[in-house]
Amino acid sequence: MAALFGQDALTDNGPGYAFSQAPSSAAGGIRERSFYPYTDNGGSTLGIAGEDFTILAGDTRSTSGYNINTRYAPKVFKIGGDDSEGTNATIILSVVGFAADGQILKERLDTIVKMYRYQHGKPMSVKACAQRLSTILYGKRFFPYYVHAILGGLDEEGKGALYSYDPVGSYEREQCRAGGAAASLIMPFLDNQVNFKNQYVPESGEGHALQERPRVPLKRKETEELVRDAFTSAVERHIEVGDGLQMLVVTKDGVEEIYSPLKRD
Amino acid sequence: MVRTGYDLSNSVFSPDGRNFQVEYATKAVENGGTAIGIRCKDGVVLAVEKIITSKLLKPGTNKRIATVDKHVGVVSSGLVPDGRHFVSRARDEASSWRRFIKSPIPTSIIASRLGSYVQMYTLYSSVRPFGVTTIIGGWDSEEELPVDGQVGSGPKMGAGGKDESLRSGGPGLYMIEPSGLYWGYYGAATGKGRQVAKGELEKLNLQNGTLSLLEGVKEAARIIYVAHDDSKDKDFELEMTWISGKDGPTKGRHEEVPAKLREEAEKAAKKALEGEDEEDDSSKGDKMEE
Amino acid sequence: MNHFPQAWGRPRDDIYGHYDASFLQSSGPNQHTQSPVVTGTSVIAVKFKDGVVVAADNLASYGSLARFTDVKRLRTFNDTTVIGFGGDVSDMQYLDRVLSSLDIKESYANDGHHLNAKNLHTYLAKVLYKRRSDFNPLWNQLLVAGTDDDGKPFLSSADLLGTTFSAPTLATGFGAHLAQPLLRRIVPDEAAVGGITQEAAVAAVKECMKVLFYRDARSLDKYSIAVVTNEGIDLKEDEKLEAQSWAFAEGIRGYGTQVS
Amino acid sequence: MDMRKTGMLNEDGIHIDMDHLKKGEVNADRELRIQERTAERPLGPTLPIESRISSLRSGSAADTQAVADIVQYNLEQFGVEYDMPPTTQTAAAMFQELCYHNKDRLSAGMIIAGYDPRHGGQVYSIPLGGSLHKQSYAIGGSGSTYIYGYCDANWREGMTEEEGVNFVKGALQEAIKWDGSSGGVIRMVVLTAKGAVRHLYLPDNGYTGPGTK
Amino acid sequence: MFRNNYDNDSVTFSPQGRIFQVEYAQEAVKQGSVVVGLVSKTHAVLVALKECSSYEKQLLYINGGRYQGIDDHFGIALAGLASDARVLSNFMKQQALSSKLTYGRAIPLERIVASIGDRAQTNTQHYGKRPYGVGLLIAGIDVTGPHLYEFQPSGMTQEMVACSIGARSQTARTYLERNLDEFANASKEQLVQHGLKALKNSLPQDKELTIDNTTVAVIGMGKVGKLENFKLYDGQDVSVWLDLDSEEKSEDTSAATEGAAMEIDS
Repeated sequence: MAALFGQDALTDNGPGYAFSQAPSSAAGGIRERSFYPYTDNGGSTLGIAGEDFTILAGDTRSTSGYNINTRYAPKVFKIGGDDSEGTNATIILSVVGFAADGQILKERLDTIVKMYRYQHGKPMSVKACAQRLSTILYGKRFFPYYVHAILGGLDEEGKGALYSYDPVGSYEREQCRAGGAAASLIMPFLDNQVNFKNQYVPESGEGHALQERPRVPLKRKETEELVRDAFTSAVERHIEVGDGLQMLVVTKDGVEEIYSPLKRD
Repeated sequence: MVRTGYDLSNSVFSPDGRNFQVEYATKAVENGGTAIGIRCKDGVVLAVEKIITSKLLKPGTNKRIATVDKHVGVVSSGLVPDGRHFVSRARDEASSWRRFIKSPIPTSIIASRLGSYVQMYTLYSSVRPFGVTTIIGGWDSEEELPVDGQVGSGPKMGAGGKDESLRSGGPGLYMIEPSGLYWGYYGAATGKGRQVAKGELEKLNLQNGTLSLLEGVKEAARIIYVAHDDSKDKDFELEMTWISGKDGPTKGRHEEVPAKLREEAEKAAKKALEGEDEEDDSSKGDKMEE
Repeated sequence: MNHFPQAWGRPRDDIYGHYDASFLQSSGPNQHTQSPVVTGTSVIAVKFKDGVVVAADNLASYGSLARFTDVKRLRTFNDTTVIGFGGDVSDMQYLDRVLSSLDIKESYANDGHHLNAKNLHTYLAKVLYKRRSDFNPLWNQLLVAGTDDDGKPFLSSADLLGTTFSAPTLATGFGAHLAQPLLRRIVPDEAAVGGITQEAAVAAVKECMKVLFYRDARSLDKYSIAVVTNEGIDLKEDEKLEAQSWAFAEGIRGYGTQVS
Repeated sequence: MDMRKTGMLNEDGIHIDMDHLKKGEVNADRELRIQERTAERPLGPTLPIESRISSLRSGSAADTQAVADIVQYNLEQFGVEYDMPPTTQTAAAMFQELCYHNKDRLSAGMIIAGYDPRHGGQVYSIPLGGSLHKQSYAIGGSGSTYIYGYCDANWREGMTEEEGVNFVKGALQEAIKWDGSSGGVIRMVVLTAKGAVRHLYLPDNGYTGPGTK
Repeated sequence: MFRNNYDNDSVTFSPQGRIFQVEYAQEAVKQGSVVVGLVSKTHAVLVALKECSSYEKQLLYINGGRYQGIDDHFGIALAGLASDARVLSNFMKQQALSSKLTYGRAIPLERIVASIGDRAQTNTQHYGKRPYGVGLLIAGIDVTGPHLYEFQPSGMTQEMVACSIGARSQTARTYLERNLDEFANASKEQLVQHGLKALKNSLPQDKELTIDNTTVAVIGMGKVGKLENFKLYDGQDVSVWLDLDSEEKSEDTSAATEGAAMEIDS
């Protein structure tokens, strides 16, 4: 052992890590060679489906631990379309969690949607794309893409469609969904503001007689405001969220991108 | 002419010990544009006559001389796609050498490897021989090369105990035939005009090692022009590459001869030809101009 | 990313709790994962209006031993791109060979196409991600600097997990803690890049190298610095830190005989 | 030497190689490598790979021997196939390839030193992870930690053979003195154009002899 | 004896050094209906006759119409065995995709063309394989500008200024050769017209180009380094080009020549 110097000095004084840090030493007992292939790059995403539009939004901060990697790392992407910029795309995807997996997942889905067009001569529907995304994720069931994905588009009837996924491909069409670091902060807010949870018609009665406030489809303008509010609040309460807000809005006219700054503290 | 059937398959000898398929492959080479290589004292020149088979071809493109690693050039005459196959094998050889030895492959070794490869295509009935004869020119570095990827540099004044009188590296020129046969050359020529070209190369007395690279470029251009039979063939384009040592113009890399220099050489070549042809009718000279 | 390349890619106990590694086979075939042994510390880089400045010191450490003091950790590609390597030196050398063979392959076509910094970064990120997915990571964090398809300054990072991000200023290792805040003060965002001259960028980077040498015990006062622009690369590999000042030590009172 | 849980032999010792030069002595510029080891084993850690290339090994004896054997075989093949002697670089490249690609299975720190007329004397160091470093001199093994300072302070560019030998001897004496895991005799081999010359120095006479005999 | 024994496979040279199987494969290209390709300094154009000969199911594969999206920078047209073309096309698609994913760059045209050339060569040197029975024109734009390549069953690939392959393509080539000097500075419209004229030349006397039998594909360099993506004009869409052609004819048959003359003046 001495032949290789005191390797243990390497991490004697750092934070604790889950694995022994000593490099495999000369015949020095059992060699620990574990490697954790994931990290969490923070950030948060949010999707809301409207009557004739779908919004996907994400902050643009990328972190590792307490470090900010960059203040501009997009989390929402166009899928498919004519070229690498996604011109004429009709489907959007947001990914949050382990950014490298997210990037690869996005590229895979994008390629598949483009190949679909190449082979079938027509664009892929959101519904088909949603199922395909689930299959991709489950395909790596035992070495998952560590991401929370949300897929958005318009369905056959032109209504806003939103699908959210767990890392191994379980998915569901929903009205709204928040993902990532501040999901637990944003989701209750959405429940209340989008689905009017815990809102009741005043004076409608007591106990079971109390009537829930009826749901009304959100207008695009107010939905955008809702998204902005959700992120402004999340930024206050979560250190991994901030810097910028990127929104992609799908309507029958295509995909529109909106960027607005968030606090950088 | 009676053929006996021994020439119908590769890897079959005829009763008098010939492998006809290899000989036929050589015929394919004999129809190709002339290619030559000249080993000069300070570098190697490769040149090829590209017959313009159609006016629709884009001029200045469709390169026929390829680079292998950075220091080796390959030109072939015969079936062009076969030449490409040959080059891609050469590149594989060079990169596998890099992988194991972590340095550029010496010209002599790549020639030997490729000679074996071409020879293998004469051994089996399931393949046909290469329809190309290939000229390989390279420059083995005279410098002390680091191991690829190494860091650090040793003593500032360099290593001790070197034999300063030792000369290492330098130019190499080889030619591989469809049979797999290869030799090292001072000057090599193949393709349609090889006989004329060989005659011209011999006149240069290359074995004396006095011809410089720049002179080599001029000579190469001239020889291609001399070897071109313009009574039979259409116009041609001249493509030339060269390789010099670290003090020369290409710094050990195989590169295309700069356009300006090539044009100069071509002009000189045409002039030399005209001089020769003075007694002939002058129509030939006019034809060159177009 | 922090000061300990050995810790890169590992979950921190204080955040995730102790990781239960029992499901990861600890024996059997196909065990690749190693740990970095000979390592380089920070690489720092900043964009300016015409290009990017990158720097890294010339030290390769062996644990806490300053073992090799002439290790150049900046590598050029194509005269258009500089790659700075932090982390394991043997993996850096491997990537160096990979890049050399890529360079050779690219030059074969001789068709006027060249890989720029952006292309190269995409490629390297793919290599790194592939290796992490094979559980055989290349234990490095790289900064790739140069220009993009439009000739604008390009700077991006890729690490052993395949994570990539791009910013006007970047720093790996200890530099992420010490240099990054200093650099961000000068170039807070992409819009500020246009107002930064080469001189200002070089001065900022040199200042950061000095701060890193003061505070990072596994750094060296000899370093390499490269300026990459559309005109080419100016790489200096044997720079010395200038105008250090340790005189403040005189004023420090603390232990032992100095308590007064 | 001791047996570890893994069943691998572990070898201790220190190695110094130096690539050094000097002017003035005909043909005497050379590359030097020395090694020292505990006296109980009949052979030193110095293994001749090719006639004028040697490797020094630290770490697991079994691992390093296996690696050295493979490289030696490959170098012989190289010589036969291409009809030219391999250079020190070739040997270093082969060692590095093996050490790097098998880093998780080997515990081998190597020093490669060699002389060939074209490149002169050269020293390469391949530490644990399999990186390759060209150096003026290389030290390794348990005792080496104690002599980083000595070597840095005493190494000079362009030493003569004699100065070189003394440098190495001096460094090793310090290592033997301070490292509890180093000791015994000093073995040394000097590689020059003239070939490989082995030296031996004993503690009996304060490491002054018998030298080359 | 008319037949010879050297034409049974692609691994046998004839005494003259020819490989008949490869030459026969070239004949298959001539069975296909004609396609024409040409480039200017800014555009690359493919025009083709749609009426499929018995050989072809699909005449024009354009990586911009049906193959839209991933290789937005080039397309191909074929003459000969469409199924062979599909194999090559899929291969190119993969190569183009992989270039985008691996390097984030549109694959340089010369390299992708060389890669199918190399593939085709292998089929001419090994027993049990046959040469591809298809010729391709590959047209597109990369950072070095517009390009047109011809691919032959032998594995030969060549960069051309203009080219035509398929049945009676010789007459089209003759037209192209005669007007060669006008292509470089031609506008998009002029270039397509040249293509259509060349195409028409290869038609039998009694035939005309119509929206039912003609397809046109254009790719151009847009403004500020942006591509005008590969666009396929089929059916009714072709009429813009055909109308252009007939208009010009009615006005002045020598308009193209004049245009060229003017450019020389400037």
